[in-house]
Amino acid sequence: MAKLPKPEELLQINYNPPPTEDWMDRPVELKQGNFCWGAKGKNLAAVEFPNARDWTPVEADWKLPKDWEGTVLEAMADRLSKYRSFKVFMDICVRCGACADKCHFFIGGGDPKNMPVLRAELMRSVYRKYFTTAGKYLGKLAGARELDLNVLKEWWYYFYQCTECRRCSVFCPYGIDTAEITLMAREFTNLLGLNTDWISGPVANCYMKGNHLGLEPHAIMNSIEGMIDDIETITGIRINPSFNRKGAEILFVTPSGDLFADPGTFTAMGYMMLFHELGIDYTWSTYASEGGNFGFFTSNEMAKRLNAKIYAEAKRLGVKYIIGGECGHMWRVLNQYMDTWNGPADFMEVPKSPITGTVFDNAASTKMIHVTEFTADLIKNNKIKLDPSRNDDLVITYHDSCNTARGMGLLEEPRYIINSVCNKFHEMPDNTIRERTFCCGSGTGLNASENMEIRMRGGYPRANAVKFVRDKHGVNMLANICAIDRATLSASMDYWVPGVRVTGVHELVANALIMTGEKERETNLRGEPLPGKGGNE
Amino acid sequence: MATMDFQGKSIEVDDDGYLLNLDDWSKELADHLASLDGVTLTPAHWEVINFLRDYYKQYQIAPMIKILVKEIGKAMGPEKGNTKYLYELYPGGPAKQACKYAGLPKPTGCV
Amino acid sequence: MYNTGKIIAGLVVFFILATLPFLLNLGKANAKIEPSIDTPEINAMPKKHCVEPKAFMRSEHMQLLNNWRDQVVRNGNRIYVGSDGNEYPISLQNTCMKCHANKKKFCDKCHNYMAVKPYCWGCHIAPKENEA
Amino acid sequence: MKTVLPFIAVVILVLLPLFGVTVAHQTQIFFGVVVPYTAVAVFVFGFIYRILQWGKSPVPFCIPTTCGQQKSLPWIKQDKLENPVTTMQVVGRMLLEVLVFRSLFRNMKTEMKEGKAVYGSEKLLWLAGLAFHWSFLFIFVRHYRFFVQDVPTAIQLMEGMDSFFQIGAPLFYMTDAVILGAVTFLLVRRVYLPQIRYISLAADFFPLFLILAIAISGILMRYFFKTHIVAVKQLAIGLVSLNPTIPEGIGAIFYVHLFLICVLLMYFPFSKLMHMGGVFLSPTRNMANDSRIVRYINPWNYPVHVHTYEEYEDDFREKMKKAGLPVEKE
Repeated sequence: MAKLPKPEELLQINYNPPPTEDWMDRPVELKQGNFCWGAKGKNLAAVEFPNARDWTPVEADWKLPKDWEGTVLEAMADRLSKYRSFKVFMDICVRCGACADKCHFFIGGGDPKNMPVLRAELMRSVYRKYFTTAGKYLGKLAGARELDLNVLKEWWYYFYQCTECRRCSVFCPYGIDTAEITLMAREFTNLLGLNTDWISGPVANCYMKGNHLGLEPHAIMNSIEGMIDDIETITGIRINPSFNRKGAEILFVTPSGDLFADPGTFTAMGYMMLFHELGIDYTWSTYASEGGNFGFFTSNEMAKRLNAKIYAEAKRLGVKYIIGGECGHMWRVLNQYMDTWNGPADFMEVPKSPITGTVFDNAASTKMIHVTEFTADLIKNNKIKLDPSRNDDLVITYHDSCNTARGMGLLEEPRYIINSVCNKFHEMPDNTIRERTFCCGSGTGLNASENMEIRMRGGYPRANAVKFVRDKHGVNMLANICAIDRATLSASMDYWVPGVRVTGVHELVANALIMTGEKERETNLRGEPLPGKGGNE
Repeated sequence: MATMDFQGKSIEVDDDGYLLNLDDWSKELADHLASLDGVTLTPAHWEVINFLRDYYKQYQIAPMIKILVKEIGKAMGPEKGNTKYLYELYPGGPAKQACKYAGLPKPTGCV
Repeated sequence: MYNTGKIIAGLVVFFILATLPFLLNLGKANAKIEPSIDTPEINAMPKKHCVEPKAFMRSEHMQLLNNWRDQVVRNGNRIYVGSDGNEYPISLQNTCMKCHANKKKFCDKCHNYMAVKPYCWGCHIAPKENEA
Repeated sequence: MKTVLPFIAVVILVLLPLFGVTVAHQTQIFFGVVVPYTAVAVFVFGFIYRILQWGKSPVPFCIPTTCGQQKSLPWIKQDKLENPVTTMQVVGRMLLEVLVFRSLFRNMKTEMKEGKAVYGSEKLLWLAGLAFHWSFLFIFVRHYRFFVQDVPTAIQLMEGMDSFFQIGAPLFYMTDAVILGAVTFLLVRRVYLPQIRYISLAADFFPLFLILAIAISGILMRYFFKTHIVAVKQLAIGLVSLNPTIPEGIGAIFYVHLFLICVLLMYFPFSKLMHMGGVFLSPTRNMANDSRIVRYINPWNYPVHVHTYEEYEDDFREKMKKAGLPVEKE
């Protein structure tokens, strides 16, 4: 595995590409630390994907199927006829360059092919060659080039270096969204068996076992029991969540990262403590035990196949509606795709909070609400007792996840909650939050360990903004509502901004939550002394 | 995919050197894998490896560190039930390093 | 979904805007524009001539007039020497409009056609024409 | 290459009519009648064809890029223009986008300063873009005085505004200076800024050179190499009333100007200039963020192979029972 350079070394960045070079003449170079290992054959076979075999990206031979060029071009024609976004975005870019320095990978790395416009040109150049007259005859002069193995490798390298965060699309005068192009590139590569291990493994797991981590039903129970023990130690209250229970009012779905990795587990404890305190009638499912969707990083069809479980399980259990946990791309999918793929969800009812009576008209069709919408409503209606001073050892800033910010617009709900459960909150600079938020650097299945260099580079802009508020306000905790954020920002904070830790919003809620009949709490959910309790002021 | 030669047998490993097939594992192989990293396995190391293998057999997944810490603490006494102790044994991270010697696949963490 | 209705509506709007010049001229004849030099003063001239040749006057008269104004108002120079060597008094009313007494049939003819509004008459008094 | 070739191409396009009408008078029919009709036809039908081609592909998913607070709880203020849920709100968002380039207004510049990335204000591209497009539109509409016999008051008013300062004779148009300045800026930027030069194609330089040549030829014609303007209007009216004539006395400069415009019209539908139509079809901007409120339909949605609960339970029944989970089949 490539050794990760020191932060100072990584920051030797030049944003100016070579003055006389033509980007088409620069051959792709697969740099260690900047790509993930190739997909394993067994994981591709598990979901009936073509060309399932083990392969190694650095080897010259990618073991491609015969006439792979034909396969790609045929798929390209097909997707052009199915996605107006793809077709229009292939044609209307004027290369104004507004997007160029908006990508976190470009800001943290300076590789010119990480400018969103150029990433898209990697695809457009091939499109022009085979789908436009000018490109066919004028070739390179018209910005066209033939599809060959080098181009394919370049696609694979750079389209698995795009986290589909959509930040470029915010600044584009035509709204060109590189994510739409990356989605297509990933469709094409998956037709040739060219996925990454880190994506195809979770996809196979999720398909067969219900969640990305591959937690089998009893492993989920075991993990949650561990959390319940911890909750009892901290609060003196034994809670008793239910699983796969028919007739429950609400199905709760969260990313499986919350079930099995710190600090996500503290967020999961937070949900359970809140739901217990409210006494709501909800159930977990071990079958639909994944809110996230690595299929979305693979192909539209795979995403739909994985997502289908949520409605299917809601129907089987007969719930009235669904609450979804804190996760980023999960909510892009739930907000913009789920109902279209697997709806209509007419067997459920419009979500209505059993505590406040608030009807969530904004989820009238999907029947699925975000847990921060649910909790913000509770707090607004004074339905829970909170002691924000329990979070007084924390100086908090909030990171908007790309997908909830730019694929949904969930901006105020989490902020309202944080401000209600904590006393010390500071925003990062305006250019780096809300719709302009920076990706954690590891979305879309890039959160492996063999590609740490590109992850840290991509995470740099976010970390840079955190560093600003750490130095200015003493921020020591980065709150977010995304499972991938919780896992990957921890690594990126350790690397760039040591001393800042990462938390989910509902961990903060549960720390501040005064539960009926609880003992006097000595520690927070992480087992650390509460402010004023351990002399660690 | 890479392979590794051990006792005249070719064993399949992944890009990071983790075994692809759990059945290829043997105690000698564990010792060999550790020696590649310059580590000599002591009984304390073996406690962890054995626990990992048992856990994996039951749940088809490597435990998260929290569970590992708790279980080691339960089995070997509270003085060993902490992250510090495990990191002293496995400086490369108990999850990653110990799983490798135990013949488990590379742990996934959060996805 | 296809948004067929919206696209068609948009294209209809586009088509109308793009072909508006054609639509506005449907069935209209192309009017012939010829400024009249039929005035008593001009008819009385033995050899009809202006201060400069016709082609020059046609395209450059606005600059010439602008220049004349500056000469008189700023430099006090009231004599213009034409390219033919003759001297002419610089005066809109006494030189130009003496011959071209028919503003409506001379000046206005092209100006109206081209939608040009010279600001001569902001200061000068337009000639009173005997005939309409 | 990508800069020089488009430049040479435009020079050739200038020389063609210049020599054409100077050397052989008869080519006036070609440059004054045949080419303009062809150009307008190619433009209008080419444009419609391209839009229909795009329209043939459906929008399968509701994918607006949301740039503000969603509509959720009644006490949280929705950002209606940046995160619309109704058609009117979408129209508002699109108007902002099309009329004042809302997204480009957000632009900023990233630099490495003292070992960290900083984001500075960068409004020049927005300003130049806005100046270019608006002056182009203004100039375009202003030209209607050549195409209608009784020029409407609105057009006359526009012209009055444009020449408000009454400088020189013929009166100087402000938009002439603005478009020259803006196009020059856009051109210089492409050559001078390393990032922009790197991403630029010949197809980015060609329209800039072409538009610059159109503007310059127009300005030369109005202020310097004058032509018989009444005859020009006669020709124009002849064309648009489908009764073409070639009046006497029109200078070559006019044919240069006209020919370049015709080239632009014909080039338009097959180039990036189609962003004019494309911006209206961009799904990230023209859709309401209402996919949780009403079900969005994908016309090619098809059934997929899923791993059902029954299959799942078959795989894990014993483990589920042991862990105390309810099962459907014992």
